[in-house]
Amino acid sequence: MILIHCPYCDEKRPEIEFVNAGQAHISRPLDPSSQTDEEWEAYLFIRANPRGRHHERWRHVYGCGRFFNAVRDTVTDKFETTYKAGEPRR
Amino acid sequence: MTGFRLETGGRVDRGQTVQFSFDGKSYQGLAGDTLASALLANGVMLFGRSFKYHRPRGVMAAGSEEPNALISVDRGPGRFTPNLRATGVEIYPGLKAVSQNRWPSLKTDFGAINDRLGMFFPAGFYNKTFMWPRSFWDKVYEPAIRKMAGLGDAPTAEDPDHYAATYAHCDLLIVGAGPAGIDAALGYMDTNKRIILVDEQDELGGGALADPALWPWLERSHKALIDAPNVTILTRTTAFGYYHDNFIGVVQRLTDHLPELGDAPREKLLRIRAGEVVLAQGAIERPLVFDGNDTPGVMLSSAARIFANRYGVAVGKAVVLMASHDSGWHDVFALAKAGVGIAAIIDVRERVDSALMHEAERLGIAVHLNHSVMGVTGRHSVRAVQICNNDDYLGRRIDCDAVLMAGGWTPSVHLWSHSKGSLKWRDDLGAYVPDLPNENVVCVGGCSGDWDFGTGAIIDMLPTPKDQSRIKAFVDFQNDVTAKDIKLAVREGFRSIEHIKRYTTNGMATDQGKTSNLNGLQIASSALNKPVADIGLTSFRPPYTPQTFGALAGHAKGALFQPTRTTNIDSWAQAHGAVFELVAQWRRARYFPQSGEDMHAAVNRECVAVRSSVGIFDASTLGKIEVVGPDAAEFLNRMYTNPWKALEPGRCRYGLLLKEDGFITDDGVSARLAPDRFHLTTTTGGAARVLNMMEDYLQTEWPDLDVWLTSTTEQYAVIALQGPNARKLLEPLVEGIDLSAEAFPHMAIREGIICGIPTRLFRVSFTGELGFEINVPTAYGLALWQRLMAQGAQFDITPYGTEAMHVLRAEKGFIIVGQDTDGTVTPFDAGLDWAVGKKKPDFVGKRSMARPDIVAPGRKQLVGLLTDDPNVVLEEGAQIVADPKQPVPMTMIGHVTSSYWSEALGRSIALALVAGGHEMTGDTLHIPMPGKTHTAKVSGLVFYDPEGARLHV
Amino acid sequence: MSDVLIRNEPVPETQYVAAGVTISLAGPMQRYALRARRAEDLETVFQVTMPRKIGASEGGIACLGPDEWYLRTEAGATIPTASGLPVAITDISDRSICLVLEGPRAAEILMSGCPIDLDNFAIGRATRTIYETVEVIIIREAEDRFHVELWRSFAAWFWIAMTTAARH
Amino acid sequence: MTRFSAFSLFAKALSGHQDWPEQWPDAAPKPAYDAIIVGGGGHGLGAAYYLAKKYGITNVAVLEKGWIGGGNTGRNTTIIRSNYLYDESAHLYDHAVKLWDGLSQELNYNIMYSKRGVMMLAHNVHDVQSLQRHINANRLNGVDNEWLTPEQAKAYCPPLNIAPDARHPVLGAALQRRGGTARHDSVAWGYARAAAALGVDIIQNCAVTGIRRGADGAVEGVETTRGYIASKRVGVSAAGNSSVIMQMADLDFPLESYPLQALVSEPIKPTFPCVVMSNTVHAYMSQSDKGELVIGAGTDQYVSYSQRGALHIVEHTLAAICEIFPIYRRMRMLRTWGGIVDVTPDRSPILGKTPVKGLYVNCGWGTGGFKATPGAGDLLAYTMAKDEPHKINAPFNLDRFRNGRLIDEAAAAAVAH
Repeated sequence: MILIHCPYCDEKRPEIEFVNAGQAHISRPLDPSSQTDEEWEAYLFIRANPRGRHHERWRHVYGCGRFFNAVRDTVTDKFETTYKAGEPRR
Repeated sequence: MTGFRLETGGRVDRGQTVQFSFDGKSYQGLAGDTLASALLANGVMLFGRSFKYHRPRGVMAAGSEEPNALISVDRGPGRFTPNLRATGVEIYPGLKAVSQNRWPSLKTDFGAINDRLGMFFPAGFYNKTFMWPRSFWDKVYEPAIRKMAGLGDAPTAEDPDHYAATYAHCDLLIVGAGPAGIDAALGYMDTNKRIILVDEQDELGGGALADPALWPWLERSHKALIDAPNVTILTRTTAFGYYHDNFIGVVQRLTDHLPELGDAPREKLLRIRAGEVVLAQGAIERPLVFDGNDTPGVMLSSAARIFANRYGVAVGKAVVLMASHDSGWHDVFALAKAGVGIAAIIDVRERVDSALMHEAERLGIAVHLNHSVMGVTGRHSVRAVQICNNDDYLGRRIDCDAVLMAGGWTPSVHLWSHSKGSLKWRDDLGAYVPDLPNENVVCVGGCSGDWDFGTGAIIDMLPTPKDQSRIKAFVDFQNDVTAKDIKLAVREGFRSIEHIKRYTTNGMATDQGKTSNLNGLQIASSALNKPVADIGLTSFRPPYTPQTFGALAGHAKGALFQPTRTTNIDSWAQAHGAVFELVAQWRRARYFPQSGEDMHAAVNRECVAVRSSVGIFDASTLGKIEVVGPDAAEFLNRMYTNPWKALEPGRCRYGLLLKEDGFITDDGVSARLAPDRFHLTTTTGGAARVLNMMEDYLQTEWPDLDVWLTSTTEQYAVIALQGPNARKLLEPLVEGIDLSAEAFPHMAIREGIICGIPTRLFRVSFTGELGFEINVPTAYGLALWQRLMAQGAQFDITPYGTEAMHVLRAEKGFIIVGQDTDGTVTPFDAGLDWAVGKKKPDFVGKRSMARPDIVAPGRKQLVGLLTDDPNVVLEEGAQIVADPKQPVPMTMIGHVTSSYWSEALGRSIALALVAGGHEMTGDTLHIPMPGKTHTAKVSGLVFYDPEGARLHV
Repeated sequence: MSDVLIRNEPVPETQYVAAGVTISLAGPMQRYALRARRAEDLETVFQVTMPRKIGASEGGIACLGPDEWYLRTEAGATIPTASGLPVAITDISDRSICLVLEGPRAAEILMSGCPIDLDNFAIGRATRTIYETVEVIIIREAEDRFHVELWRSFAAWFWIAMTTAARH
Repeated sequence: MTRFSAFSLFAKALSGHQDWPEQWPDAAPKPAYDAIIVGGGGHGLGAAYYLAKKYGITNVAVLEKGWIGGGNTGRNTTIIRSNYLYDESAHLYDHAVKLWDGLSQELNYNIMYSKRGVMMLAHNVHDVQSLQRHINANRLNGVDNEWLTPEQAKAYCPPLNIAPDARHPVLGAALQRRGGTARHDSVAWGYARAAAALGVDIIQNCAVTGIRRGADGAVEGVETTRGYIASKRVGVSAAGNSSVIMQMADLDFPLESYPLQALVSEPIKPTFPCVVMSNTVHAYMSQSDKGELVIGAGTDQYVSYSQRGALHIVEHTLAAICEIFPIYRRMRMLRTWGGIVDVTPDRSPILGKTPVKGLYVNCGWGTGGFKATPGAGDLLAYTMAKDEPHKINAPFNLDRFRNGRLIDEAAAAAVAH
C-alpha cells in the first residue's frame, strides 16, 4: 500500500484513502461539438501509459475529498511530486 | 543417554514431559521440543515422503527452511492443517501429527514405485507423453496425474477458529532476533523510537540458541528489551512480505502451540508501516549434492548442532560430517563436546585451516581431506557412507547413522528482494548479498553476508566416479529435482534460470528454494559453462514462508466480510417476514409474503393494492445529493441531458445522466428547493459513483462554479405512498402543506411537518398512481412507517417490495438503469429523447452521441414486447431473433431486459432492446428457448394508463 | 395532529465494555456540512472563527478540506442561513451516528482497520479517513477518547467490527 | 525435431536421457525476415507458428526481450473459457477454445488442457439476469453454457458454500463444461518448439528499441538491443508493454497497464474439481495438476510496470475465497506474483492493422489473454499474412474507439440498480 502525499492535507496518507483518477492534464474541450471524431477519441480514450514518468490524478476521497495531480515513476511506483489541481504541469 | 536425548544440555524443560502422537503411535517429548526434535529424540528418522518419487525422507534442517519433514496436524473438526514443517511445530500434550503423501503407510508406500521408475519421469516428462490415444487424456492420464499430485490432504470442514488483523506503526522494525537483530534493538533502545522486534521462533536468540556460551548474554539482552517501554517484542511472528514504502506484512501465531485454544484468535495479521527497517534474517546453510543425499539421517550440519545444543538431542550415535566449508567442523566440535559420537570428518577440500585439523586431532576425530561421499547405504535411515578420494576415486565405507552436510551459507535476502533492493554476487561466499537499497532499510548480520563461520569451497556437486546420469543427487529435495534434471533442462535448451526453474520445478516447493536455489544455480552454471552471475536469479516473491488464508483475510469473515447496509425501516421488514434482495451494498425488501404465498402471489397482491388503494414502500436507499450554491442550476445544466435553469423552486424534474461516452449511467427525479438549492436523487447503486463523477467535473473542469455537493442519502429515510388513497391517508398527518391537486401537482415538492417531524414531501410516482415520497430525518423513518401503517389500516395499506415496484414501473414503461440499460445504451436507444435538451449547446456525453456508430441505423432500441400467448412470461435475458429457422450460430437482434406478469393487465409484459426496434412496432419477433420458441409482438413502452390519467388526480 | 415520533438508532444504546475500552453511542446532535471558497464568508454567517488548517477543529467545527467544514452542535441549536453569501450549509444531522471509544485501548481498536497512525494523532485533531472499506470521521477528543462519525447504514456492521476488535 | 511420445521417452530413458536435443534452438538474429513478431509470449509464439504452419510464411523471427513465456503467459491463472456475451467476443474466444482442443497433439507437446468446467457464480438477482442473458446468447451462438441451481453447483464443486445466509449467497451458476485450464509454460514452449521446427527463429534477450519506417511511413524493420532487423511485416504482441512499443511508431494507444496479482497455496491432494469465478465477490480459483490452489487476485488501481502488487489486494482476494470456500481458511498461501495487464476502454482486445502500413497489433487483453492464446496467435498470423483482418477479429479494430462501436462486456454485466 503506497503512501501518497496529499498536497491539500500536506501529509502522506495511505493509498486506500485515495482513488486513482487516471492520466492528468487531459482537460475537457471547451466546445466539444467543434471537435472532430479523432479529437474526441483522443480526449476520451487515448492515454500515454508511459513506462517511467507518469502524470496522473488522484482523489483523496477518504480525506479532504480533493482531486490533485501527481508525477510518479511507473517502473518503481515512486512519486516524484504531487500538486494541486489547476497548478501547471510539472 | 536414553534413546537420542543427551544427558544434559538444551533449553528444553527436562522436568516437563509431553505426550504426543505421530501416525497414531504415542511418544514422549519435553516441553520446548519441536515435533522434529522430539521424534529424533525417540530415534524416529523417517518423517515423510517426497513429492514425485515418494522417497523416504527425514529431517534436513531445524528451521523454516525444512523441505522434507512435512506433516499434518489434526486438532479435530475443521482444525486439520496440512504441510506443516515438523521443525516448526511446537509440541503440546495431546498433539496429533500424521505423515503425508504415502499409502497405505509411511514405511510401505505404494507410491514409491515412482522411485523405481524414476528414470522414466525426468523433468518435463509430462510434456512429452500422455498424448495418445487422444481420448485417454481426459479420462485416464490426467485423473491419474492429479491423483498423484499434492502433499497433505485437503481440509474438509470449515475452520472454527477466528483470525485478527490490525495496522501498526513504528519508527524502527527489526526482522529477526538473532544476535544481529538483538544488537540492533539494544543499540536503538535508548532512543525515543518506537521499535518492533519480530522473530519467527518461539523465543529470541536465533543462532545464539544453539550456542550455550551466548546464553547469559541472551538472558541479559532479553530482559533489557522487555524492560524498554519503547520496544515491542513479537515472537512466533513472521515478517512475510515487504511492500511499497516500508509497509511490511507480518503474521503472529497465537494459539497453535497451546494445548487449550480458548477464545483467542489463532493468528493475527499485522500490517506494519515502519519508518526504518533493519533486516536481520540470518543465513541458511546449503546442502551438498551427492548420490543419496536425501536419505533420512542426512541433514545440515548446523541443524545437528541446533538439535544438540538447543534441544539436547543427538541426531546420531556415529555421525559423519561431509563438508566443503569450515562451519561444519565447528558444528562437529560442538557436537563432540555435547557428547555426540563423531565417526569421521570428510572434507572435499585438499587442505583446511590447521587450527581445525588440530582440534579434530585433539578430539580424536578421523579426518579425510580431498574426499567426497559417493553414496549412502540405508533406505529409511543411514547405515553407512561410501567415500572416495577426489583424485583416484579410491573408496572406503564408513559405518554411521547420520551424515551432516556443510556446503556453505546462503544469506536470507528474501525481504530485501521483495523491497526491490538490488543484489550483488560474491564469489568468495558463492552467494548473492544485498547491494543497493530501494527503501529505508539496512541488512545486518548473516543476511548481509557478514558472518564468522569461516571459509569454504564453492562447488556444484561432489566429485563422484559414478555415471552421473544414473545417480540421484538431489537439489530440490521436496520436489525431487536432481542434478541431472537441471542438466537435462540445459541440454533441452532451457538457458534462463527462470526456464530451468519452471522446467525442473527447482525451488518451487513449499520451501520456495531456500536450500535449493543456489545449488541449482551452481549446477546450471557449470552445465552452461557460464559464471553464476551471468545466469541471473529467480525473483523472490512474498510470502517468505507460507501464510494462512484466514490470517490474511483477518476479521473479514461472515458478517464482517463486507458491510450490509440497512435502512432505518429494515427491522420492521425483517419482523414482518420480508424476503430480501441485495442491491449494491444494501439489503432491500423484495416482497412481503403472507402465509402460503409464493413470490408470484405476493407480488400480484402488492401490485393490486397499489393500483386499487394504497401501497407503502421503503425508498430510503435511493441516492441523494444536495446541490447548493449560486451556480447550482448552471452545474446541473452541464451535467444532465435536460435543461435545469428554468425549473421553478418547488418543482421536480426527471434527470438523465450520461457518461462522457454518451451512454446512460444514472437517472433520478430531482427537486429545486430554492434558487440555489437542489435535492437530487440517484439510483441505489449509483449514488457514490454519481457523486464522485460530479465532484470530478466540478473540481477539475469547472472550478469556477460556486456550487457544492453533499451526500444526503443517509440524512433522509424515504417512504413512498403510492395509490389512489395516498392523499387521503396523508392529509391528516401533514401540517403546513396543502395536498390538493391544484396546490400540490404531480412532480412538485413541499416542505412541512409530518407527525411533528420536518419533511421534504415529494409528489412523484414511479408506479403511475397518485404518489408521494416522504423524506424525514433518518432516525424517524421506522416510527413514521409504523404511524402510516396504523393510519393506513382503514385503506388496507399494503407494504410492497422491490419486485412489485419493478412490475408497476414496467407497466408504465419506466426504465431501470442497469437493467433496461447496460452501459451501451444512449437516451435515444432507450426512447428518452424527450429528456434530452435539444437546444443545449453542451452537456456531459452530448458530443459522443454524434459519433458515427451512435447515429448509424440498426442500434438496439428499447421497446415493449407482448407475447402472443399472454400467459408466457419471457425469461429476462432471453435472446431475440427475426428468423427462428436459421441454423446456429443464429443472428440475434436483441434481448429481453425486463419481463413480468402484470396482474393489472391480466397478461405478461416485457421490455426488450431490439436492433432498430423503434421502427418495428407490430412486428412479430421470435424468442428461441430450450424446447420451445416463443413469439411476441413489438409494442410501445407504456402498457398501463398510457394517457397518465391516474397520475393527475 | 402532532404526536412526536421516537428515534430509532442502528446500534445498541447501552454501552459496550471490554478490557481497556468502552464503546457507546453519542446522543443526538445537529450536524452540518459547511462549504465555502472563503472561510471568511462562513465566519460572517456564523460569527465564529473557522479553523483554517485541514485537520484542525475548534468550537465543534472541524476543517475537513480546503473548502469544507464539519459542524457538530447540540440538538435544537439554531443554525443561520447563507444570507446571500456564496456558501453552502447543508443539514446532515441524521446522516451519521457518533460512536465514542474511551479507554487506553481506544486507538489500538480503531487501528484494527484504520490505516493511519492514531498513536501520533494530536488531541483535538479531526480527519475523514477509512476503516476497512467504510468512510469514517475520527476526532480525538482526549488522550484516550475518540469520536467516530459514520453513516448510519454502516453502523450495525461497524459496531460488530469494533466490539470484535475490542474482544481480541 | 525429435517426436515426443511414451516410446521416445522410454528409449531415451535407457540412455539416461543424454541425447535429448534442444526443444528450440537459441537463434541469433538474421539481417532480415519476412515477418517479425515482437513479444515471445504464447500469443506471439502462436502467431509465428501459425504464420509458418497455415499461411506459408516460415522466414519469421520472434523477438523476446527476456525469456519466452516470461510475461503474462507465465504469470496468469490459466483459465480457458468462451462463454462471453456479445457475438464478437463469443466468436473470438470460441475460435480459441476450438484450437485448444487437440493442441497437444498438433504441437506434439502436452499442454495439459484440462476441461474441468468453468463455473461463474450469481450472488444476487442482477447477477442471475446477467448470467441468464449470457447463457441464452451462448446457446444461440453454439457455445455451451448452462444454468445450475445452487444445489447443482455444490454437487459440481463440493467445497462451495451455498448457505442462504452468506453475505453473498449463491443463487445459481453458469457452467461451461468445455472451459478449464492448461499448463501455461508448456503452451509457450510447445509453440516455440513447433514453430522452430518449421523454421521460425526464436530470439531471446532481444529487446526492440525502435521501429524504422520508410518515406511512405511503412514499416521497414526494428532496432533491437541486438542490432537492426529488417522486415516489412511487424506484429506487436507485447501485452503490458504494447503502449511503449507502439510509441516507437508514433502511435498513441487507448491502453493503460495495471498490476495484476495471482497466488497459489501449498499443494494438497485433489479437492477442487473445476474452475470457479465470482465477479461480484471478486475471486476465482482452480487447482493445478501439482495440487496447488491457483487464485486470481485483483488489479491495483494505478498504472504500473513494476510487476509488484499491494498486500491489501491479496487480503481482499483471500477474504473472498474464504467466504465462498470456508474449508480453505486454514490453507496457506505459498507464493504471490504480479503481471502487467494492458486494458482498453471497453476491456476488449485490439487485434488487427494499425494506421502504420506493415505494423500489426495484438493487445488489450487485460486479465483475459491466456484463454485466447491459440486464437489470438492464429488471427494475428492471418491478419499479417493477408494484410487484412479475419472476420472474427475485424470488430476488434482500433476504429471502434472513434466511431463508438465498443464491445463492452463489463458494461453489459452492468451495475446493480
